Amino acid sequence: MYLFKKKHAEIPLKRINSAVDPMQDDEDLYFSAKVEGYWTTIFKRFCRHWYGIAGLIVLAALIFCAIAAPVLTPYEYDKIDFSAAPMGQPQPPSREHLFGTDRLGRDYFTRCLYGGRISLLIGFSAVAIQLLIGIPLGCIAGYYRGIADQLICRFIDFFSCVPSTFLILLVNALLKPSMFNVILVLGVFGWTGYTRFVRSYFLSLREQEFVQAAKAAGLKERTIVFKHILPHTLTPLILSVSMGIGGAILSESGLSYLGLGMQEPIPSWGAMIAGAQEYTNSAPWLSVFPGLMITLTVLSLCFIGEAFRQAIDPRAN
Amino acid sequence: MSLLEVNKLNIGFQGGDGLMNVVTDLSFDIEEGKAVALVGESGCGKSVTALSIMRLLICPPAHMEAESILFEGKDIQQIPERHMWKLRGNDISMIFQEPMTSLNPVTTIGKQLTETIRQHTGCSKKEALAKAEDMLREVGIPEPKQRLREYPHQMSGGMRQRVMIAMALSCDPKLLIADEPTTALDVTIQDQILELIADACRRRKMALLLITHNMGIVAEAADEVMVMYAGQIVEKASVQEIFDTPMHPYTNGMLRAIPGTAHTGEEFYVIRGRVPSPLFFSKACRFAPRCDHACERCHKEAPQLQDIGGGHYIRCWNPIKGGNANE
Amino acid sequence: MNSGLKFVIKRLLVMIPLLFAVTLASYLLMTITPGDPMAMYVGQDQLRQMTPTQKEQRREALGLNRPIIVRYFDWLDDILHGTFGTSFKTGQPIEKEIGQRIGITMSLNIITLFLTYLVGIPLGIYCAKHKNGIVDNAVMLYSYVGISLPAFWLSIMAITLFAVKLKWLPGLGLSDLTLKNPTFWQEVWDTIKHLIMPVGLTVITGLGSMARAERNLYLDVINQDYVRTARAKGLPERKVKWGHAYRNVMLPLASEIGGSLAGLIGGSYIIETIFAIPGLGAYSTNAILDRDYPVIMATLLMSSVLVMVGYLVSDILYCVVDPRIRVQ
Amino acid sequence: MKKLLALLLALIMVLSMVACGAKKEPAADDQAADAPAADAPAADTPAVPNEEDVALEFEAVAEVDDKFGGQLILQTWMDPININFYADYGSVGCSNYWTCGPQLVVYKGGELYPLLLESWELDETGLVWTMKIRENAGWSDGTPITVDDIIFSMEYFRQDTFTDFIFQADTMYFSETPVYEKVDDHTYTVTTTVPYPTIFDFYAVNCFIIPKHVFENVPAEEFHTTTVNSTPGEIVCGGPFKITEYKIGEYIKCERNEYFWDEVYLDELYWRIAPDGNSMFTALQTGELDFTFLMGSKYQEAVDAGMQIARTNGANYSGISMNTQDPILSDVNIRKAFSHIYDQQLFIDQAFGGQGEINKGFVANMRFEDPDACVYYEHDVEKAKALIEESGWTLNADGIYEKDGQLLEVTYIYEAGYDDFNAMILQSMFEGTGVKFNIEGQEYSVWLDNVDAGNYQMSSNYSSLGPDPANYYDNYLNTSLFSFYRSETLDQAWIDGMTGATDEDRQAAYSAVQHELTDAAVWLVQPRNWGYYAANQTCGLDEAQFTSTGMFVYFHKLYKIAE
Repeated sequence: MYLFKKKHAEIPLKRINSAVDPMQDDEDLYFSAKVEGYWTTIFKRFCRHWYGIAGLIVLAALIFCAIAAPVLTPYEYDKIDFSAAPMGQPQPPSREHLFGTDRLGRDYFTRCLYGGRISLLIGFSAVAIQLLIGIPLGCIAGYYRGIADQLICRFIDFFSCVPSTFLILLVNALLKPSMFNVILVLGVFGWTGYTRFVRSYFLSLREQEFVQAAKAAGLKERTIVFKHILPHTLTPLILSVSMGIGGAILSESGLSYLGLGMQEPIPSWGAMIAGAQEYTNSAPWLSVFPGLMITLTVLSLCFIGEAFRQAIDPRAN
Repeated sequence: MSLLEVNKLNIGFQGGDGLMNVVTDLSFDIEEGKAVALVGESGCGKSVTALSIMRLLICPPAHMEAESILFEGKDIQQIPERHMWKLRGNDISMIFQEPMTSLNPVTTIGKQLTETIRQHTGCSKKEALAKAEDMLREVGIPEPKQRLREYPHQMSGGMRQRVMIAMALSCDPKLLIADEPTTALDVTIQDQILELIADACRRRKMALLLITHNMGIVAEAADEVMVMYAGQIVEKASVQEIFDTPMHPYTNGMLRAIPGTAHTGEEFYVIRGRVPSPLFFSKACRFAPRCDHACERCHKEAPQLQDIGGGHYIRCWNPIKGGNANE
Repeated sequence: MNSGLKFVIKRLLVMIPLLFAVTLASYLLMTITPGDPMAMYVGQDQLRQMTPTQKEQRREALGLNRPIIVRYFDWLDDILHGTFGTSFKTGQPIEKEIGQRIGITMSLNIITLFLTYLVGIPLGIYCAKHKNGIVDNAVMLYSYVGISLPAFWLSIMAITLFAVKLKWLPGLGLSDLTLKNPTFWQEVWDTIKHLIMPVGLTVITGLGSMARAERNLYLDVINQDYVRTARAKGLPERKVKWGHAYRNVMLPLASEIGGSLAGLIGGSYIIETIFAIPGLGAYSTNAILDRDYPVIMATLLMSSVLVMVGYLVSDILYCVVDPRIRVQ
Repeated sequence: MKKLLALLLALIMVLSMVACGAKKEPAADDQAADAPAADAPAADTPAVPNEEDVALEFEAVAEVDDKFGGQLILQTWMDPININFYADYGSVGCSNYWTCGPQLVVYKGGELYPLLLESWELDETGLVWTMKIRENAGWSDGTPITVDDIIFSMEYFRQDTFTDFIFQADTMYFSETPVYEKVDDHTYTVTTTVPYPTIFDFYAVNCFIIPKHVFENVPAEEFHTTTVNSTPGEIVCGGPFKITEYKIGEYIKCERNEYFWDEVYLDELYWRIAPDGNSMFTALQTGELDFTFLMGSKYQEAVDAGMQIARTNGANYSGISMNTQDPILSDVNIRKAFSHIYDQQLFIDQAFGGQGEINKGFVANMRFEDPDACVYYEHDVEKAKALIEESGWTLNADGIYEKDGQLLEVTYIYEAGYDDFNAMILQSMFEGTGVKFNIEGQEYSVWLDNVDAGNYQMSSNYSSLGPDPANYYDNYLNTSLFSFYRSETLDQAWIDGMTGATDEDRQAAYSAVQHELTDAAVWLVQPRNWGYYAANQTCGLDEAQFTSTGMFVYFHKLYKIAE
């Protein structure tokens, strides 16, 4: 993979065999090779997969809705309006309330949007923390052998031999349930996967010639690690990052479902589903909409990840 | 009547944008007990040809059709897949290039050897083990009994190639196809393996189709040479003639490119350009764009393989007459 | 095989400090957090009526006043004597309670795992054979749909649809009480009917990714050189497949089985709570919600041990299947 | 061949599930019972049930000739703490005791129903009760129930190792320890130096009669954890049913107790363990349950599904206590103003879906409820504002009352995850009234510590109170239920209430108590939520009726209506 600075430069290959006098060849057919930037080829292959694009569009739409929530709906997410829910009965979807109302008369469409905000925020920030912890540790473990590697491996064993779902539940039950705690817990318990991934990649790349060459050229170790080896590991990492975000969103909604995640009146999809369980017969839409939103978000993330993976090494498929 | 006769073999691959024709109208034949070398740059379709004879190509991507492939007079294309196993390993057997991955890493050498023997001869386990031990001794592996219980990863590359050869010869095939047997090995081992193959063929009067890109090996082991370029045979002759009077510019260029002590101080000769991808094969002579002797006709009309005397076949409008390799 | 034995013993030895670290960390975590388990244990109304002195006596009985470290070593001492201590909430010995529930959870998860493999592997191989066909793409998309469906939402929808509206399947528990002295087979059918939804849901969500993993695995193996050599040796297709190809496909499956051993305990807690199946998952989740410390520690210890044993088993399986690893 | 092996393996797996799961003895019964609840079309707008059409009890079903036989499946929330229900102080243990334990007497609203105790009378001095128990009552293992059992139980539970509330025996109900003497096998007397009117309250709620021949030599310390009398088949029961099987997390099976003093219709009674309200209602609809508690939101669905529905006034009583030690809330005007702001009707509509009634006092409608004595604060924001301004608070720029620099700001704490919706409804009531009202959800045990320690301004408070207000006294003395409000007149009124010789004296004392507490606006009095019970058509409940705690008076009167 060439990482030429000049994109789309047309570099005739003639110059390579300069030993022989340049031949006068009118048919340039065999030798012209447009050299595209690495990422543009990836993106071109990415667009060939319809589900990749579909995922991108859906995710973009969800993020837009989450951010532009105040503009999209006139209601606030915690505005109680008893007229909209006479006798505590949630109302079906109608013109003013797109997704209907919940038992306190709050507009359900607004709550779904703001719930999206919470879930996406938790998903992205939890994975960000995981990456922040995981990747540096992976680099250190992978590159500098010796005690650092051993220490980190034992640390990974410690975390991986603990049942993470169990511990996430435990810590959340003990801490005061709030968004920050959920992010912290999901972040702290998920990073071992990335460390293991980066470390194994580093181990295989360390022996490669280009690293020896860089070392021979006298580059400082830090530049070798971050400028040469790391870019190689990032691209295959994208898939597990997108799946990780999906996973974080799912576990957040699972926690809220058990009442350990977000507390009222902050809307979260998991809590809305838990609340809606009571009305499955009389008001089924209360549980359908948030469930759909969770599935759509996680699905689009998975599709993007998969399409990207296939774009990186088409041979794999 | 030749042992193996291949007429108008065409092999194509289902690429992203249509069928890429890798081998076009290839025909050749191999006499009994003769050693024929198939030479060419990598990517000219030689190992694909070997695989298609044994019908080992996986058909969805690959696409193979031939007028006829006669083995001892019978067209093996008609044999249904269910019965192909009778032919493979028994009449025709094959050695591959990469010894490191050609043996199953999780089963013992013994099992992989006896598997073949019992499949074809149907003898008991004990007999098969004894036969396997003899074969290993024949290919020169020390203490064969112990080796039978070992796993492939406990052996060196050369040793594994010997096991492959033992496996191939275990059922006394009539034709042995060796697909670049020595490329993956280092030089010292190469000679031993080549010698081993040559002896085996001579002793067992077994025909050999040796596929390689290294002219040195051809000189040692082969009786007849076929030079392939871009899916076609461009020159076919006995070993002696090929080395003495390479008529086709491509063969000529190849032989000149061999660095020898005779040319000290001179610049290496390199055939310019690269092998074109099958999509861009020109209608006319495929070597024309890279040929120094290309005349006007070469770019217009496709030459055919003709015999210009003494069994020397050429596919060229403007062959180099009497040209000596190191002229 | 002594090298193998040494390897196993070394791994077991490494387990001890890890287990010690895990339990210590969790115990500290639990005790330093706010709120006091007394409330959970005695229950809302009784605690309201208890006079402060009675509360103190109860706290003393539960041993909540002693310093944390002492309590931890007491607990450790119990473990070494093979008892998990008694649960705050029910006062019953924990190992008895776990014993009653572990059977159900293990069977539930084993059946789910078994069905996932039973359906996943052939589906994966079929997809590998007909690469990029309709089925292959469908399975690929389905595997992601399976992952992204939240389990609790799916179960609520399924119960509403099948149990309440269509009345095809019972929506609760493991046995139908209205059966009048059922024969053995009726009982089996009744249990199966009760299991269809919980097991079905987990299998459906897990199936896609299983088939997908299997497909990629199969594609890798089938294109290997030694499979071509086997075919070149003249072995018929059946022998090539079962003798060589599937043997190497088993390799990663072995490690996966080890990994999923841990899921046998905690895996299905959401399914169990919704379908009111008295399994270990629901038991440990309620223990967490009720702050029943001894039960939390017991289930945590058990799942940690299982996770470690799981990894050890998968390594051993890997050695058994793949001789290359055995030598290290 | 491989496929066959795989299928076989799958079958073995399922069989192993069944084997370790179900161990069922064949029940001797012929009627095949399946109970499809008819699926009536859902009505569009939820009809508000008025007083008449929801019966307080289940109406009598058309004349059923043979009430004997069959089985019913009732619902319980969770596994019993101990299958030996005598030693189980949890809620499930109590329901097991009411079905299988020898109950002396039971309260329904204010009325006493004799069970094991056949008759009783008080001598002219009012200090000696002579009680007579039924002759034909026996334990499930055949030994007759005699006065020895009763006296043994009384002494047994008086030992000081029983610190739990449930087992406090009569010492908790009465300052003095009554003397029990046996007259003959079936009569005994209870003598006290001071009139003991609350004896029946003790008999109805906290009195556990244990079989003497079983627990004779079980020391008090091991009573809770003893394995005596714990195997389901052999548990000695004195009630209409006996426990014959218990499957963890699934059900408790009880069968008819032949030695019961009355004829028991049902052959079998199942307690199905259904952890949450939703799965319970689903089970009712699919016919896996016959009778269950109905959540408010499911009321309309039950009506549409054509189920038998009955209302119970429930023993639980909830109010919002205002901490009188808090600087702002120590001023009674503020508390009265808040009571005016609190809109009971709105709470009934939004929180209880219209199923509830406005409440004046703090005593649930038991024997001594006296609504006229209570001071009722109707919903009137203007009056509230007048009261606030009367105490010197003035509206500041952004519409909140302020007094010498301090805002009229109050924080209401509640149990997170349980009371969220009610708290938000409460908060919406205070909008626009000039009071800054914050709500804060706290984790259960943290909330409980705050409430008991008194560091809160306003807090939700609920407690289950027995039929006789005597047992409120304990709450009044040492917990925050009454907002740390104490006064001498109140203390004296309580004592008179408890020791009054005749009901009239006790009624007068309790009326005074109710008047003073409501006058001091100790609580924001919350409306009373009607509890509902729903039953399938196959459930014969008319003779059974039920007590205020939602259990049946006569378990043995339940019967099965065969299809």
